[in-house]
Amino acid sequence: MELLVFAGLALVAAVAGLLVIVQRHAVYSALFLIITMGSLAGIYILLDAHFVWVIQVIVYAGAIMVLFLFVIMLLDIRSEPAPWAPPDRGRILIAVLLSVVLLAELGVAVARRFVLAPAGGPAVASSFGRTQTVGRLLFTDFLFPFEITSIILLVAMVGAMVLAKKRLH
Amino acid sequence: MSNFSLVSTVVFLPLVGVGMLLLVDRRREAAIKHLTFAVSVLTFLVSLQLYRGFQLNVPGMQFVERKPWIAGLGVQYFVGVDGISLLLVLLTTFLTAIAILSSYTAITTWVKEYMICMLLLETGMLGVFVALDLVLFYVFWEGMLIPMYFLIGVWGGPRRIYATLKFFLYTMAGGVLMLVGIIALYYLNGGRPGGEYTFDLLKMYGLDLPLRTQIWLFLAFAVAFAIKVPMFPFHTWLPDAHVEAPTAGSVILAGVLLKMGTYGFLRFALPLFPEATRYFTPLFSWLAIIGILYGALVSMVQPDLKKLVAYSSVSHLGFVMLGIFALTIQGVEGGILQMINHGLSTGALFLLVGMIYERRHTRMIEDFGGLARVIPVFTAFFLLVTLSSIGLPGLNGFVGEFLILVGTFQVNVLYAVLATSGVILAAVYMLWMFQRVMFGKVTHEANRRLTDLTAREVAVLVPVLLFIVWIGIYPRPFLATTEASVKQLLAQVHIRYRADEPRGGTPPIPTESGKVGMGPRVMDASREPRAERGAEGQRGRGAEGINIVSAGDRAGSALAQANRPQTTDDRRGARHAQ
Amino acid sequence: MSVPLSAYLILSAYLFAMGVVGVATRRNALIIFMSIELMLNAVNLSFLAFARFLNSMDGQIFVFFVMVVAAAEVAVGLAIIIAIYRNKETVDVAELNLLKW
Amino acid sequence: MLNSLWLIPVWPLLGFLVNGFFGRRIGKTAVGTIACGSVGLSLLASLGALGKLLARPAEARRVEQVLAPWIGAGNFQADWGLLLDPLSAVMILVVSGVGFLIHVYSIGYMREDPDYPRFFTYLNLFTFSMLMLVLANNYLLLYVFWEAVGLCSYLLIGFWFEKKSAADAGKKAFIVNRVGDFGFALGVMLLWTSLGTLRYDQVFAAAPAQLVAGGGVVTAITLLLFLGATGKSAQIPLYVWLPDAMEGPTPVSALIHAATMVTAGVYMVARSAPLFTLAPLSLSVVAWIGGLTAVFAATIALVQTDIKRIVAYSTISQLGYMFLGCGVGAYAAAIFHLMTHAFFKALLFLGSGSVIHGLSGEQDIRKMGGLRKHMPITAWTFLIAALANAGIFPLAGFWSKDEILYGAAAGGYGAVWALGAGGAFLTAFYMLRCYYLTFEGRSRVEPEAAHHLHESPPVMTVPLVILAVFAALVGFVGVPPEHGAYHRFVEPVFAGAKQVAGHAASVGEVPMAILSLVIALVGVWLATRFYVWRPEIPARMVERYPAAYRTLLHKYYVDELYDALIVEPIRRGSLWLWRRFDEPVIDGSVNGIGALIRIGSLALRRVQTGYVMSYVLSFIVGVVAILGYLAFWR
Repeated sequence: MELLVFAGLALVAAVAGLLVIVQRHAVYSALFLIITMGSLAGIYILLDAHFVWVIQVIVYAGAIMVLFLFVIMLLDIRSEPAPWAPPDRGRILIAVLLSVVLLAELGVAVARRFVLAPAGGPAVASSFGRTQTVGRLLFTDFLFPFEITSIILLVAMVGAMVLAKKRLH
Repeated sequence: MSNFSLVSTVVFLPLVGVGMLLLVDRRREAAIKHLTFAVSVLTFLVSLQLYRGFQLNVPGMQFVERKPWIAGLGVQYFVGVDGISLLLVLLTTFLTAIAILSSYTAITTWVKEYMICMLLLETGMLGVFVALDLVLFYVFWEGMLIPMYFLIGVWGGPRRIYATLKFFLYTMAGGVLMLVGIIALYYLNGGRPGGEYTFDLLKMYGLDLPLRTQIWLFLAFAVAFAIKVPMFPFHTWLPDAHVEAPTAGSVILAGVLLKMGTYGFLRFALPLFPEATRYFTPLFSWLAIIGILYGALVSMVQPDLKKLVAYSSVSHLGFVMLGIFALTIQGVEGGILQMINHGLSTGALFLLVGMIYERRHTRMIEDFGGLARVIPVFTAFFLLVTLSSIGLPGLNGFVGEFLILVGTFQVNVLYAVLATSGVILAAVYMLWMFQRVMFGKVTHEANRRLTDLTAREVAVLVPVLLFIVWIGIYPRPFLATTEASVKQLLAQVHIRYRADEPRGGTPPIPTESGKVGMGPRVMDASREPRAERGAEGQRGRGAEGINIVSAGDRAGSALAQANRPQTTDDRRGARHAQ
Repeated sequence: MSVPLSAYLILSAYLFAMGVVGVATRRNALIIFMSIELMLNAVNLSFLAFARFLNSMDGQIFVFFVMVVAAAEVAVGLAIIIAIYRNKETVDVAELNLLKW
Repeated sequence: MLNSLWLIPVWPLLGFLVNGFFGRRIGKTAVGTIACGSVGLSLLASLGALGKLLARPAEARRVEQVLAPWIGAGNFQADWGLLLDPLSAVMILVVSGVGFLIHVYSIGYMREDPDYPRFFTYLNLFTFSMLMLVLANNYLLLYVFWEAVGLCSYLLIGFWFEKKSAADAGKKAFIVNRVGDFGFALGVMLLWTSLGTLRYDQVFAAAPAQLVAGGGVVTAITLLLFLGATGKSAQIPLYVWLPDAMEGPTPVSALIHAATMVTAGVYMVARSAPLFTLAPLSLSVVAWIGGLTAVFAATIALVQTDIKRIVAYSTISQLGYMFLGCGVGAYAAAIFHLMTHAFFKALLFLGSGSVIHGLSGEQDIRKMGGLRKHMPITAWTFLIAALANAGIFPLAGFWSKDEILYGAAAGGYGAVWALGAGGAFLTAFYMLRCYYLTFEGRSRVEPEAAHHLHESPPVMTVPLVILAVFAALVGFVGVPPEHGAYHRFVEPVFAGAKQVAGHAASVGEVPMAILSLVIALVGVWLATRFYVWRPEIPARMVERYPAAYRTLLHKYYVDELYDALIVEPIRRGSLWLWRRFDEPVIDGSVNGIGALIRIGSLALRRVQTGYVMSYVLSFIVGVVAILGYLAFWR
C-alpha cells in the first residue's frame, strides 16, 4: 500500500520535474514546479515529516511559487524560442550528457551504500516529525541557528526591497 | 617590572600621534606638521630613556613585556630590546624625526595623510626591532610595508606606481616565504618532545634541528631578509624605489628599512639556524662581496644622484652583510655600527639631494656643476657627508668598515682583500660625483640663482652630522651597547645546540600556555609521545586534535624526512583518522 | 510493503539531475531559478529520507533551515532579476556578460 | 710640556674650528693671525717638548700618553694615544717649523684670493692632522691621520675648484692615495691578526718573538705597509698624482707636497723599522723602488717646462732617496734627508711661488729668464735651495744625501748606490737648468707680465730668507756624518733595526763623499754649459733624440697607460654592468617574473567568458568529477 502511494507520487513528481525544464514559457514551468512540490509534500508524509510537509505546501508550493508567478507576470516575458535552437544545441547536449553521468554516479553511490538498507526503516516514536518536536528542538538545540534565520530573512527582505526598488534619480 | 611597557610606549607613541592627527582639521597644515614633529621628537626622547635604563653588560633582552595575544595559537605580544635592537630603535626614532622635519616644505599635497603615514611607518619599524614573537614580528614586518607603499605611491616621482608596486611585491614575496618558515618553526618547536606550541623567539633559540631542516628554514628566512637588505642579486627594487620616493621616504628607506633585513639576519636567521648559517657563510660572504664591488661599480656610472646613492647603499650594505657573516666579534659589531652609520650618512645624503631637488627640480648630475661657489654651506655639509660615506677616518663610516674588515680578515683574507678594494671604489664614485656636482664652473644659469640652506634645513642636518662626527671620534658608547649581545649571539652561532633530552618519547613537561583557549586540545595531543599518538589516530579518537597536529607533522616531516623516520608513521596515522 | 531508502534517494537524484539540466540548458533566468528550487527540493527529500531511516530529527530541522534560506534566496534572487530586467529589458542570461573581462 | 703632549696638535685644531666657523665674519687679518698664531704656538710647544726630551738621558727619551679609548670591539682595541720620541720630535719640528713659515708666507701669497678663510681653514686642519699623524702611538691612529692629511691634500689641490684640472687633480690624488691606503689598511689588519695589537711599543716588542724573520707574514705586512707609503709618498707605481697636485696653490705644494705630507710614507717606514728589519725582502724592495723612483722622476724632470712640475718631480726623486735610505737600513739618514729636504724643497716651492706671484700666474720657464734683476731675494734663495737639492757642499742636501749613498754603499747595495749616484747627477743638472732658465739669461717674459714684474712683499721674502738659512746650515746638525748631534739624538730609535741590517762593506766615508760631490758638480757644470755658455745645445739634443725627448716630455706615457689599462676599463665595465647586466639581466629577470605572471593571467582570463551558462557548465563538470571520485574511488 505504502509503496503504491509512493510510486504514484514519485511518478507525478518525476514527470512534472521533467516538464518544468522543457517548457517554453516560464508560467508553465512554475505550474509544473508546484505540482512537483505538491507531490513531494505527499512523499514527506510517508516519511513521517508532518511539520515539514505542511511547511512545504504553505511556504514552498504556496508563498514562494506565488512569488515566482507574480514576477513572471510582472515582467511579461514572451515565450522564448525553442531552447534547443542551434547556438545552444552543443551546450545542451553536453549539459544533458553531464547530467546523465551525474545521475549515474548518484545511482552508483546509492547502490553501493544504501540498497541493502531495510525497507521502511526503523520504528520511530509517535512524536517523530510532529510540530511539537520540531518546535522544541528549534528552541533548544537549534536556538542559535534559528535566531540567525530571522536575520537572514530580514536581510533578504531589505535586500529585495532595495534591489527591486525603482531608481529615483 | 619597574620599566614596565617603556618599549611599548616608544612603539605606540606614534600611533597616539596618529589618533591626535585624525582630530585636526586637514586644512591646518602647519598645525599638522608641528604636531607630527612634536610627536616624533617625543618618541625620540622616550627612546632615549630606553638607553638610559639599559644595562650594558647584560647580554639578554631587557625591558621585556609579555602578554598573551592569540592565546589559542600561542601567539604573544612579546617585546624587548637588547644591545642590537636598542641602537636600531634609537636610529629609527631619530631618523623619523629628522625625516618629518625635512618634509615641511617638500610635501604640499595630502599633508595630513602623509604625516599619518610617517607615524604609522615609525610604529611599524619600531615594532620590527622590538618584537620577540615571530607572529608579532611578521605582523610588523608586513604592516610596515603599507605606509611605505603609500609614501612612494602617492608622494613619489613620475614612475611611482611602478616603483612602489615593485617594492611592495618584491618584499612581500620574501615575507611570505618567511611566514612559511615561521609556521614550520612553530610546528617543529611544538612537535618535539616536551616542545611547546609557541611563537616565542627566545624559546625557539633552544631548537636543535637537523642540518637539512635548518638549511631550508634558513633559506626561507634569508631570502626575505636578503631582499630587504638588499643583497645582490635581489637589489633592483632599491634604485627604483629610491628614485621615486619622496625625500623623507628615501631617508627612512635607506636609513631604517634596509636595516630590518640585516637585523633579521642577526635576530632570526643566525641564532635560530646556527649550523645552516655556518653552512651558508661562504655563499653569503661572496654575495656580500659581489654586492660591495658591484654596487660601487654600477654606482659610479649613474647619471641620477639618487640612483647613485641607492647603488652605493647596495655596496655599503654589502659591508654590513660581510661583517655579519664573518661571525667574529669585530665583524658583527662593525656590521651593526655600519648599519647605524649607513643610516646616518646615506640618510643625510638623501636629505641633501632632496634639498637640492626642491630648488632645482632635477637630480641629474649633469644639470649641476660649480655649486660650491653658489651655495658654500650646502657644499660643506655635502662634503662632510660624502666623506663619511667614503669611510674617511675620523668620521663614522671608517670605524664600522674597519671593524668589519678586521673581523673578516681573521677568517678569510681573500674576502677582506676584495672588500677593501671596495673602499677604493667608494672614493672613486663618491668623489667623482662630488666633483661633477660641486666643482667646476657654473654651467647652467638656473644654478646661479640657487639659495643656500635655510635655518630649518641646517637644523635638519646638524644633528645627523653631530652623530657622524661623534661616532667617528668616539664610537665607544655605541660599540659598548652591542658588545654583550653580540657575544651572546656569537656563542649561539658557534656552539652546536644539544636538546636537553635525547630525541624520542620522554614524558612531557606540562606547560602554562596549554591551559588557555583552544590550546589544550592542541597541546594535549602534542604531549602524547609520538608512537602512541599515531596509534590513537588509527582508532579514530580525538580526531580534532590529531588533525591539527598532523598538519604540523606533515610540514615538519616534509622538511625533515630523512632524519626523522618516525614522522612517516605519524602521517599514516593521521590519514586514517580522517 | 514499505518503501526502501534507495527509492527515495533515486527519486531525489533524479529530481536533482533534472534541476541540473534545467540550470545548464535554459536561458530564461526565471526557469533557471526554478530549476535551482527543484534541486533544493531534491536535497530536502534526501534529508527527510535519511532522517526517517536514521531516526534522527536533525534532518528535518535542516530541511526547515533550507526552506528559510530558499525563501530568502528567492526573494533576493527575484529582486535581482527584476532589477536586471529593468536595465536590460531581458531575462536571457545569454545577454548578460557583465562578468566578462 | 711632556705631560701634555696634546698641547702640540691642539692649536691648529682650534684654529681650524675658529676659522672654519667664523672665518668669513672676522676678516682676513684675523684669519691670518689665528692661523699663523696657532701653528706658531704648536712650534713653541714642539720646541718646548724637544727641550724637555733633550734634557732626559738618551734611553728615556720616550713619552707615551693615552688620551682616551677609541675603538673597542672584543679584543680589538685602539686608543687616542700620543707618542713622543726622537723620531716624532724631529717630525713635529719639521711640520710645525716649516709649516709656520709657510703659513706666514701664505698671508702674502693668498692675499687677493676671495677664499682666503677657507684656505687657512684647510691649512690648519692639515697641520693638525700631520702633527697627529707623527704623534700617533698606534698604527690605526696613524692610518686615520694618514687619510686625514690625504683629505686636506684633496681639498687644497682642488682649492681652485672652478678649474677643472684642479678638481681632477684633487680627485686623482685622493683616489691614487686610496689605492695605497688599501695596502696600508690590509697591512694593519694583518698586523693585528698576527700580533693582536696595533700599538707601536707592543708591536715592536712582540714582532721578533712572534713573527718569523724573513717569513711570509712579516714580509706581507711590510710590503702592504710599503704599498701605502708608495701612495702617500709618490713612489713608483703610485707617484702619478703628485705632479698633477701642482694645480693647488703654491704654499700648499710647499707644505704638503714637499715638506710634510709626502714624507709621511718615509716616516711610516722608518717608524716600522723593527718590522722591516725582520723582512729583508721587503727592505730590498723598498731600496729598489726608492732608487728607481729617484732616477725615473729625475729623468722626467730634465725636460719639463713648468717650474712647479720640475720641483714636483724633484720631490718624487728626493723621496726616492729617502726610501733608498730606509731600504738599505740607513733610517736615520733617511729621516735626516727628510728634514733637510723639507727645508730646501719648501724653499724651492716658495721661491717658485714668489716667481709665479711676480709674473701674475705664469709658470712656464720658457717665458721667464733674467728674473734675478727684478727679484734678487727670490733668486738667491732659490739658488741656495737648488744647490742644496743638488747636494753641493756644504749645503744641507749634501750631508744627508751623501749619508744615504754612503749607507747604500756600506750596506753592499752596489746597484742601488749606482742608481742613487745617477740620480744625484741628474738632480744637479735639472735643478741648475731650472735656475738658469728662470733667473739668468735673456728675459723671455711676456710684455704684459713684465709690466707688473716685482719682488714679493716682505711677508713672503722673510720666510724665504729664513728657510734659506736653514737650507744652508741645517745640515750641520748631522756633522760629522753618522755621529753628529742629530744622530746622537735620533739613532737610538733605530738601535734595534741597525744591528740586523749592518753587514758592512768596507768603503771609506770621505772618498764616498768626495765622489758624490764630484758627481753633483759634473751635473752643475753640464747645466751651466748647456744653459749659460752654449744655449744652443739643448735644442740640438732634442733634434738628435726626438723619441727620447717626447717620451720624457710625456712622462713615459704612464698617465696614458694607467688611463687605458685601469681607468677606462673600469668605467666601461661599469657602464656595461649597469646597462647590459643590471638592467636587462637582474632587473629583467625580476620584471620578467612579473611579466610572465601577467602573460599567464592574460591567457587565463580568456576562460572568463562572462556568460553565466559557461560558468554553470564548468561548475557542473566540477561537481561531476568530484562526485565521480567519491562514487567510484572511495
